[in-house]
Amino acid sequence: MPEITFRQALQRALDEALENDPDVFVMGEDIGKYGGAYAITSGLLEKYGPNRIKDTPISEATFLGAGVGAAAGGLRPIVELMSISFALVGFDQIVNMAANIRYMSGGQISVPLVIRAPTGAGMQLSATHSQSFETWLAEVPGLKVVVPSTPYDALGLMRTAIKDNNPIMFAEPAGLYGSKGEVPDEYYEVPFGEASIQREGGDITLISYGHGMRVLHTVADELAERGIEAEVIDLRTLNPLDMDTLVSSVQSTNRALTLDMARRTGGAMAEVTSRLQQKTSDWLDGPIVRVGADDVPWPYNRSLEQEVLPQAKDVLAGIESAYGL
Amino acid sequence: MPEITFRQALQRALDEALENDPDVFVMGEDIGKYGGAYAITSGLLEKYGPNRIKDTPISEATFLGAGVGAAAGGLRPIVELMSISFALVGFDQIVNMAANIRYMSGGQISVPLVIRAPTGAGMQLSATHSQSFETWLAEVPGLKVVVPSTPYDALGLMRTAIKDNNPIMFAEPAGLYGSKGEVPDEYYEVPFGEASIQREGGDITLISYGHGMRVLHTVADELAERGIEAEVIDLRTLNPLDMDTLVSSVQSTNRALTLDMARRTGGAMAEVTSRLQQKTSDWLDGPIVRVGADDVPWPYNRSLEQEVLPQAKDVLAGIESAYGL
Amino acid sequence: MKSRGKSKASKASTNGAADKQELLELYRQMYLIREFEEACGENYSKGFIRGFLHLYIGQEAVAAGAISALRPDDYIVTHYRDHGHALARKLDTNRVMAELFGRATGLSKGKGGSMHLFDVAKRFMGGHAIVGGQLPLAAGLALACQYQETDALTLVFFGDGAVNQGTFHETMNLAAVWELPILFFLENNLYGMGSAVDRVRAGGVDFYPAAQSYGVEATVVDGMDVLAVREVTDKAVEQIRSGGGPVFIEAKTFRFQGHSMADPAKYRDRSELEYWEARDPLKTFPKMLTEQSIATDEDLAEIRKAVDEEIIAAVKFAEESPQPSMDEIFTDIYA
Amino acid sequence: MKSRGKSKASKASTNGAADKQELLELYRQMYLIREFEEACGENYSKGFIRGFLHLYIGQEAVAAGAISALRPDDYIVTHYRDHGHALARKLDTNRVMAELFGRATGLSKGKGGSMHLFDVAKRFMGGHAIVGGQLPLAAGLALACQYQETDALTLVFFGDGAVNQGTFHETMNLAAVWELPILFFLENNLYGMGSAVDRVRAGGVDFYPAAQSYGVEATVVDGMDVLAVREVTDKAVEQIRSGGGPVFIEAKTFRFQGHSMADPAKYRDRSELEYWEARDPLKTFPKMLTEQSIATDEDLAEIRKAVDEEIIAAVKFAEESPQPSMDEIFTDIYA
Ligand SMILES: Cc1ncc(C[n+]2csc(CCOP(=O)(O)OP(=O)(O)O)c2C)c(N)n1
Ligand SMILES: Cc1ncc(C[n+]2csc(CCOP(=O)(O)OP(=O)(O)O)c2C)c(N)n1
Ligand SMILES: [Mg+2]
Ligand SMILES: [Mg+2]
Repeated sequence: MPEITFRQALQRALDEALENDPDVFVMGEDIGKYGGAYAITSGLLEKYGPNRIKDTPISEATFLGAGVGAAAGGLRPIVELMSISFALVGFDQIVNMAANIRYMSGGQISVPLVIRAPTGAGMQLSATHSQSFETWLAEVPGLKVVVPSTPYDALGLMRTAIKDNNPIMFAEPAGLYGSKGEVPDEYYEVPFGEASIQREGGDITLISYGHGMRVLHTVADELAERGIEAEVIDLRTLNPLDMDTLVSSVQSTNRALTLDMARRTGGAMAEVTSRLQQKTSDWLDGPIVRVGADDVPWPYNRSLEQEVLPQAKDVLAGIESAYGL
Repeated sequence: MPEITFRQALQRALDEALENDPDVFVMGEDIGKYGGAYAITSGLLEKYGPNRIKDTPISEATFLGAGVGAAAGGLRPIVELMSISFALVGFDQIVNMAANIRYMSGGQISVPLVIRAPTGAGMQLSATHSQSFETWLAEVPGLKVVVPSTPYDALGLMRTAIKDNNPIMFAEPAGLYGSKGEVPDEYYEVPFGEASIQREGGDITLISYGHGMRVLHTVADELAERGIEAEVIDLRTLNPLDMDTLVSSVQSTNRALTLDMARRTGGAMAEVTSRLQQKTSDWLDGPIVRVGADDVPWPYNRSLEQEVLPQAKDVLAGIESAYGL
Repeated sequence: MKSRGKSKASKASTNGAADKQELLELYRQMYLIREFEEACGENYSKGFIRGFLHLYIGQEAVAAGAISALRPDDYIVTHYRDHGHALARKLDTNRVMAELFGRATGLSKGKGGSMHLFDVAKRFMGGHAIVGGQLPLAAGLALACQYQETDALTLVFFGDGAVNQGTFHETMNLAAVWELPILFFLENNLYGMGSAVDRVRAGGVDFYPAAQSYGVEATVVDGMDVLAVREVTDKAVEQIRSGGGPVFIEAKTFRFQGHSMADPAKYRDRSELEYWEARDPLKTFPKMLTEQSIATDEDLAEIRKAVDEEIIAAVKFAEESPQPSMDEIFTDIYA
Repeated sequence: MKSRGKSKASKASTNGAADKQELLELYRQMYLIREFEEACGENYSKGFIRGFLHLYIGQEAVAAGAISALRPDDYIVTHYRDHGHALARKLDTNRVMAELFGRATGLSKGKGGSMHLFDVAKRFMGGHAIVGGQLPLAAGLALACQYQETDALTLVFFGDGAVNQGTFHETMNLAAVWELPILFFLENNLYGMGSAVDRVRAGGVDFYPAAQSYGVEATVVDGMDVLAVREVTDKAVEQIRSGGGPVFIEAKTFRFQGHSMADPAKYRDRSELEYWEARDPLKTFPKMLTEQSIATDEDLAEIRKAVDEEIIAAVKFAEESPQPSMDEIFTDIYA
């Protein structure tokens, strides 16, 4: 299979959608003439013109809300946020408007809206620019939250997202844009609500999403050298959440660890862990281990930031202390 | 001891602070001439004048940020939000500005700011006006989050909040404003980070905060009739979180239930439960039970809203299914 | 009437019959709104209606005048004080009342309540309770009209208090830059809850000059004069349909009662209220109709009788309607 | 110089010596900023500076002219393009560079980086990276000045792109209603990242007329002319201190390089850049100084030599400074 980057996978998904559906358009800051802060939309303005590739003012609250309105009006907007950190200035439009309008109207309105944004820390952008607000949005009924970890999933999940008739937060781990992976030329989609078992093993279940998967694979390799077979699971969508895959894995491994690359407290794994213990307490050999970023604002200094980010060593230490492996 | 209402307790705390510290002032929408949407500030304008009781435009983002600036400039602002639901339009100023500015400045700035807001559902205000965003803010390092459940705690915690040199989200369960409780005339404070054991018992630990406590006491009474003694614990502050009190209680009861009056998914108890299972898995007779509001937007209809809210019966059913009690 | 220029009402005056019907319809709508709101007040006291309830009494001429100038394919977006706009758009009176009662027959099956009225078939897109939150939504609907190359437009209502939200500024700018087919309709009733406009806003009590700073054509109108409102709206609509981009209209009006049922409105003095009550469109407009012998007292009495019955029927319908089933809790979250 | 009216610089021209020192100091500051930024660019390429880096090259006359008009007890708030403002406020060059290098000796111990420069002792309150996010903070600092009954003020810098954030609108309004002692200083460099002002903003490339719609006195100045900037700022400061409430200044300027190190600035054409480079204050100002024989080439060479050494020393200081200890991760979160 041909290898492409995570970025190229997203570009392909957008290009396809614009090509095949005239109701699809893209708007955001500097996505057109500038080509996009992370170049996901580069070339689209030239190909589809300013009517479908719309540069917006720096007014997140308003172009997010306008995305909801355009969707309610029959279009299929794809809105780019330059960073998920900037979602906060428009949070009301996502949480109170996009997520609630269908319910408040008794089902009269549907909002086929995709909000795309790079997420996560690790690039020394410090406290205000390294946030991972997909963890909060995953808790909002009415929204769906997607976080791919491979080019294959990025393309397949984005195809599903653009076809979906609900407001979707599509969070893209910024550190992965340049990463490569195999992607078939044949059309495929990746459904929501199905975690992917990226590696099978019977000794311990390792759970994360987004750029946490790289850490887990490093850990799994290390464990394998010691003869311990880890099952590595990528949630892929934080909402809907595929608890079944997690539960059945843990029931066979009797050990579990969850990893958040975002801050540990209130990370997506707080919910996953607490649900998992309710469903697997009779099978577990010990407590479910939680590893996540330290509960501090993101520092600029590289060594400090790397130390705040969870490392393979932290995961291994957690496994050691809980299960003596 | 004299009985006063939750509202009067808050009024007393504000009045005291304005009386004793000239750097303290209050600002918010319609807190002055109108007297406050929930009348917490009524009478203050007459007593302290427009310089210290400031009516603001409907510009939450800006008067929240102005609160941070005024605090950084040496004052001790108390900012009222008419509802915590409206925090979203100013969320960036709370999460990215108030919480991060000390860290980003390497400790040069402190922000003695109290943000007060009614929180919670149950008054048929429907989807956009029944939110409980204290659960999100409790996950933000740099902020402290307080939620009293009695007039005694409301007064004692507000005194502590106003003296604290950090940005504080002081969430007031709107349904409790009219509730009464004993409050001594003598001065006292209630420290942050100390959960309160409102009722002692050896059979099961019941944990919640805010208006969840009423439900837990109803449950405890019912259990008592069956000879089961429940220990009822109020977190009082969601950040700092007093895990020690919870852990030692569960180590003696071997059973635990957590209750969120906010939506179950991502509620404050997701974190509490997942930490608790890590520290008490060897003591627990079964999984920690989680009860919370259904994961839906808040409906207007009274019966629907009441059904979404956790009831004593839901808590009892949870205990029954997990521990057969 | 000639002086009223291009308004349909006056065009129609070349054709007495049509004109009369239209004028009587405006009266019917205003009277319907007034009586509907009175009924809401009663049923709030009775406990049938709960939560926050914001009455439109005093502002009837704005909704009736503005909305009568629209086409069925135009979108309407408004805030929580939305009953008047809903009724002027001819949303079913029974279903509006049933929604306020929280019944299964309500427009939103009782899930939205007073602040969240929707009827997509009539392109009535809510009813929004976060101040200023409806403005970006309206811009998006206008963008849809433009993108689909129709000449439909979006009319968005908001209050003087909403102007102080950042979304007002951002939406005015975006609409102007993109030349969106949107009509910004400010109902300046001089108070945002207990805050008199001049206590919370820079630049005085007039808003339309500020709107002009976005390069948007802005005008002011007497919101107590239904025909004047209709006339400026006709003009604006014409201009927007012909591709002229956004227009801003400020209507000076007044709410005769408190902000919501919880508000005794102590912050206003009697004389101010009296000034506006003297301009009550439900007094002045019928007076004009009879004085200019466009209609007889009988015509008007007939209208009132029909409306009174309509409202009694609506309350009865709401009261007798079933509560939504508990399953409704989990529906309408995802499409 | 007389024509420059009330500016200190010209007042001083009655006193050659003082005047000369002040003018040379303005030159020194602008040259320091320019060379500092060049050094940042190099050290970014070398990997010593990471994250987002936004250079101030081209806009030096704004920071130097505006900030030289302030008192030590005035507050300054700015955005992420903050090196120029920090150096004009005389923050320690070594500690600024060390912060960019992320070292323990940096102003924020290496936790804030380029976008978050703070020095509270000098009332330099950041360095903020959320566009428009610094405006409410500045209003709050101005409120503190007012509440404490001092005649200190707050100067807040922001860009043309930030005007499109709702916080701009809300803060202008609040400052005007409360008559806060705040100077809004817009650095209109004609682009917000890749977006030319006229592509994203209604009402053309001039912003000061819009500011006037808030009842705020607003003026425009040539941001490439340090003395003109100084003069309008002096006027504004005088007015604010005397209780006149907020003032808005728009400086027309240009950044000679990309938005950040990641930006090749393909969206601008050469001719536009050349137009502005011809107005480079680091060419025009020294030329004026020598032509008007206020200073000799030697004077200027001496200044450049000292600055060059200062910057070499700063880079050396930063490079040799220790990394913050890992314990610093957990400090400075709570007071
Ligand atoms: C963001 C936000 N802040 C505050 C409120 C509370 N609130 C509801 S209506 C209102 C006053 C709005 O006044 P105006 O816009 O003039 O409309 P009017 O009620 O006069 O029709 C306020 C403060 C809210 N709903 N949303
Ligand atoms: C809320 C928010 N949206 C977007 C960004 C990304 N961003 C950083 S700077 C910038 C352009 C700002 O331009 P301007 O205000 O003109 O300042 P300049 O860079 O020209 O000095 C953008 C879009 C951000 N930091 N914050
Ligand atoms: Mg009003
Ligand atoms: Mg700019």
